[in-house]
Amino acid sequence: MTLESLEKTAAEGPPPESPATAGEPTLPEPPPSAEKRFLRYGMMPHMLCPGCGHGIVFEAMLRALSSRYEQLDDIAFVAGIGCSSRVVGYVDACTLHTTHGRPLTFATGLKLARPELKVVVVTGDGDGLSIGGNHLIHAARRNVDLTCVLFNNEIYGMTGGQLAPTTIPGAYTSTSPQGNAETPFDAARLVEAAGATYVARAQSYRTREFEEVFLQALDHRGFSFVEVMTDCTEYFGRTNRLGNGADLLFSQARVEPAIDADLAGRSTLQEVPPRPVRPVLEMGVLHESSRPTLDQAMKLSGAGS
Amino acid sequence: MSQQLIQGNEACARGALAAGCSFFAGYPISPSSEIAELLARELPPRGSVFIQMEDEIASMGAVLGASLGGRRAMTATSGPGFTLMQEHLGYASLAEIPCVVIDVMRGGPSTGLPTSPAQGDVMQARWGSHGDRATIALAPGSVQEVYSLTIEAFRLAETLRTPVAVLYDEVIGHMREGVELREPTPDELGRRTSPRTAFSPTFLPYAPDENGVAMVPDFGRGYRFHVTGLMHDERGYPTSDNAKVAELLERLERKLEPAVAAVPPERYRLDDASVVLIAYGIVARTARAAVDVLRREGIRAGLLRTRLLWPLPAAALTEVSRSAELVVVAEMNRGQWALEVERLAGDTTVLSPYLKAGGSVITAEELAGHVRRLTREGVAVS
Amino acid sequence: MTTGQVAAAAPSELQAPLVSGNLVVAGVGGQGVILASNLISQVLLDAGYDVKKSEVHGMSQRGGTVVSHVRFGPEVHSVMLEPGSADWIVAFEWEEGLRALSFLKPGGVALVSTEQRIPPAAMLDHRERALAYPGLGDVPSGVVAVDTFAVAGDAAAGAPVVAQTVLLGALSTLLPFPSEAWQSSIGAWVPPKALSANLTAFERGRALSGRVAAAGEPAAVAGASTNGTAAHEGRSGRAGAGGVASAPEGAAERLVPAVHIERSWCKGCDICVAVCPEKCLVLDRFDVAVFANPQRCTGCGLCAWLCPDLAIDVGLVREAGAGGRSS
Amino acid sequence: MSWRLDVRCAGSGGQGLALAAVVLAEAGLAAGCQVALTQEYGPEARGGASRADVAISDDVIANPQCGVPSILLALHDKAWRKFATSLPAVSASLESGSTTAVVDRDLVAVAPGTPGVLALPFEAIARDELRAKVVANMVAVGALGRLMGRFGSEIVESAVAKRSPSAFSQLNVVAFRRGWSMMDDLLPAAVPAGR
Repeated sequence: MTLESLEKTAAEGPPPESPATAGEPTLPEPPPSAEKRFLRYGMMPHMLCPGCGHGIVFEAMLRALSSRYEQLDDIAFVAGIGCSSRVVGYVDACTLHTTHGRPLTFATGLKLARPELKVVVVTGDGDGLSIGGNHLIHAARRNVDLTCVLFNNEIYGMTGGQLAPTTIPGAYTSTSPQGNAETPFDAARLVEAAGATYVARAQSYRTREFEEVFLQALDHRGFSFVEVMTDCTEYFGRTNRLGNGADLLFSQARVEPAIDADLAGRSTLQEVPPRPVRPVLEMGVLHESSRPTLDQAMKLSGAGS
Repeated sequence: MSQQLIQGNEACARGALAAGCSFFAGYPISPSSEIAELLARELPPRGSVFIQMEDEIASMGAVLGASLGGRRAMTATSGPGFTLMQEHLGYASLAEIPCVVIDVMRGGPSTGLPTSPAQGDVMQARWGSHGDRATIALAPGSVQEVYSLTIEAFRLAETLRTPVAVLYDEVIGHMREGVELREPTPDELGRRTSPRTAFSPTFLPYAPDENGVAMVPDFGRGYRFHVTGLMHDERGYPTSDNAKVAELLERLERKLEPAVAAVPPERYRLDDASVVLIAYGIVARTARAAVDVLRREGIRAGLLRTRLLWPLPAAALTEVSRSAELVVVAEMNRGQWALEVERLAGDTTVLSPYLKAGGSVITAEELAGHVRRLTREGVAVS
Repeated sequence: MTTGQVAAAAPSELQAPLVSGNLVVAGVGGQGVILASNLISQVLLDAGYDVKKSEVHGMSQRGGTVVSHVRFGPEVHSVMLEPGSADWIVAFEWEEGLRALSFLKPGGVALVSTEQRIPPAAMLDHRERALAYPGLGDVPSGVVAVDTFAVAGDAAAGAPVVAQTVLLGALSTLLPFPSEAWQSSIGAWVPPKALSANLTAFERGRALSGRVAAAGEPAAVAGASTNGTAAHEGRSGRAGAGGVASAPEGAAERLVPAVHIERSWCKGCDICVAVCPEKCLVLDRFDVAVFANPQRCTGCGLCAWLCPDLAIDVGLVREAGAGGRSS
Repeated sequence: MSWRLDVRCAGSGGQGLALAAVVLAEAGLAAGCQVALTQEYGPEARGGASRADVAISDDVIANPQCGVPSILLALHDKAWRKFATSLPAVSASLESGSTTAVVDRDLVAVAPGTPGVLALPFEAIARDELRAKVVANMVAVGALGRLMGRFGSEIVESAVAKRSPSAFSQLNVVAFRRGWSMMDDLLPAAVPAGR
């Protein structure tokens, strides 16, 4: 097939705008924000979906860290598997992207091996509460001196939007097409009951409050746990027809129904409310106490081996 | 140096301490628990770490975390726990994190025979983790060898940055023998491969040295880098570049080759042997006795005793199996290593494995009887 | 005057009959500002006043500024209030309340919820960055800071928006109308399902009368610590001065806020476009965010905070072409 | 002599590229061909650029993956860059004329007269003529169906109808016809319209 005639026709269209000049900002550009110095530029842009709440929380984490640290040489970030866990790969620090559900086991070993290292574990609701639920409660019980941030988006994003142990009743996922019949975990209360000595909850919508509790968690001696509610746009939002990233973000504040009203009629479950509403979760610091950390109890020094 | 009468599992723990092990995480399971119990007493007074984790998955995770933190780290378990550790063993192979796993084998599958000997984990050690995972597995045949091969396991793990499994059965684990607890020399301890340059933004943690071993630093030593169980490039960043992935897998396999020379097989009366017994672990002891029995009867038998299961000592196996008229692989399973020998042996050799998976050790008489019967049938010329 | 005694008897305690008044209700989208101003207007209409009410929506329907002006008297002509002319301000959001303070006349009372919602952008004067952001610790005089969530307690358990009704209860103690008039207006405007929760919140708000009456005094303390039920420390973040770096030495430097968008990182999710209070950003046809209206940017930093792709930087830059702005 | 046609449909999530590929595969199946459809999965597929590849052949399809497509549809700039300009093999193939790229005129940044590239106003037609931006994919399917030159319009059209959600069935068919006729006008008369 010859294309000459086609090209001619195609060329008659309006000249395409070069993306580089679109919008034409006339102002000089501001410098990158301080927290960007912690990014591995070689790995950016990150792999999260458009509008993903994890990205917002991730940057908030970096922003909080940038208020404390010049470089992240003495912090190790340990993560499991899932959308949330992938974010550690973008941090210019010692980062360990482990297996599904097990980041706290690696982190426990690492912390005991080098007590002088600060260890931050990033996990998700599936990673931390489902496959890794056992490790979560045991790490809390042991009061391992680390900070665990659990990104709770109520769904399995990486694998395609399946039911999570945090999905609220009635919500639609790819493996709960009739609406979720199960009761979700309250992660923060679970971890508190297991013995965590600092427990807080925050939202991707209120990044400043997240930064505040994250910094408190970093300062805390012992197992500190921050659950942060974030939004899965591609799966949770789409499957329950809740709109785009901005819609989801604002809906966090408004405590809106967790599924589109029109979809609710589709439910075949009798026991769940027809229009499930996200529970009003208590935010902020939920629990704080003090007892010896695991490395203290083991009398390990920070000298390393 | 004087000999001490100690149990196989104790010899293992002593070997680990001699090898500089400073981190143990484990979960109780028969017949390996004595290793954990002894290290729970011995490690903390040395400023080292012992922790009993919530399960074997967690134990292996903690071992890897500690290893990345710079410790010589190990765990000990038995078949069911070894199964749970497989995912993390795969992780350790790909991420090149040194660690030692002791598997005191018991009868399986499933809970099986918790306190009976078996050699059923040979293939699990090789293929238990998904994907093409290269690995090292050692098989001591005596309490003394448990001690020395545990030290060797640490040396191989650290210098080649790989998980090393030490497989022995319940009988060796619980048996007491006289052991000489010789302190290893610095060479026998080995040194962990680590970077030769200071950290810079262009630092490549997964760039291999001349031996194909990645020069990964420990965490918290001024190097900032990424470790992942995803296929990665030399920066440690995830990649799905087909060529890079293939190269990585090839390197991970190739870098383990030195293990073959490091742990050579033991040859017993092989020079003129027409009947070759091949055995490892506890069975190699009875096989050696069987050779003597057969020799007394005029049958020219010999034994190749291997202490390395993986990577396969292929050259030695090929050589002895092709030169013999009858090859008998004796093992306490349904024929796991025998399959490997079958692949290597030539067409002219008769292969007749002697297999026993009932929970007791193959005796010398059983083995000699097997050979005797075959020679009577004219399979091998005595 | 002792606290907490005024509730039902409020009207009789007022010195003079109320002839006219001006009121500002402020908040952000979704907080029920319009409903509240309707509800107040209803009370005033029922009392026989001429009432004029205006609504000023911010740039964004979702989460943007919403302000309503209510004027009442024997006869009201102008709808909009002039700065310094409001007798009362009711604000459902902390920053919005402080922003509306310019309307308050000396001696007026502002009932401001300590709830903090984006956009804090409101606190920045365009370009000049004249206002530093006052935290909860700096309560200006005339302001009664109310932790509405804490005061409302379980009344707001089903729907946080109910908490704001606390402020109406507090307001009612400043106005010479019986509690029943307010209750009936609430009944008329609030959905039946939410009625009892709103009435409870209203009553709890009335119990704040003591603090409300003392508002003119210095340091009318934030929170409801006097009744022992509220403490806002845990809940409210201390919002900083946006994503902008430290303030310039002086306005003469002519530093202006600007936004950089890393095109190759932007995935076009639309969040920055939706949250920008001043609508400075748009998506181009390649679904990439563009800083289209730099002249409106206040440098609030919201877009950067909420960008999931880390693609946005906000900062101050020296304005292109010196002399372009009068000093 | 057996033939094989590889079509890559690339775009941004939500543009309906997977459906476009399914329709083309369905048409191939209806015409008695062998078809294989492969799609990008995983998180990388959600980051703004996705693709679905259809292989259609009159013989058994040995390798379902297409390295370099014969026809490349791109409805989004990011997808265009990811699946065309950043792949040397595809770029070379466009240069040599063995790949034809059909891109949206407004959504993909490509210089006029770029060899092997047809820039057509799919979205503009869907938005301005058909009053539904979402059917741009079906306008493109029409154009592609005609460009492929393997199947008659009725076969592809019934695949469109079969695979469309019922609410969109009619509109999609209209969009499809619009795309087909647009390409019909562009193509040299010598190229037969299907067989």
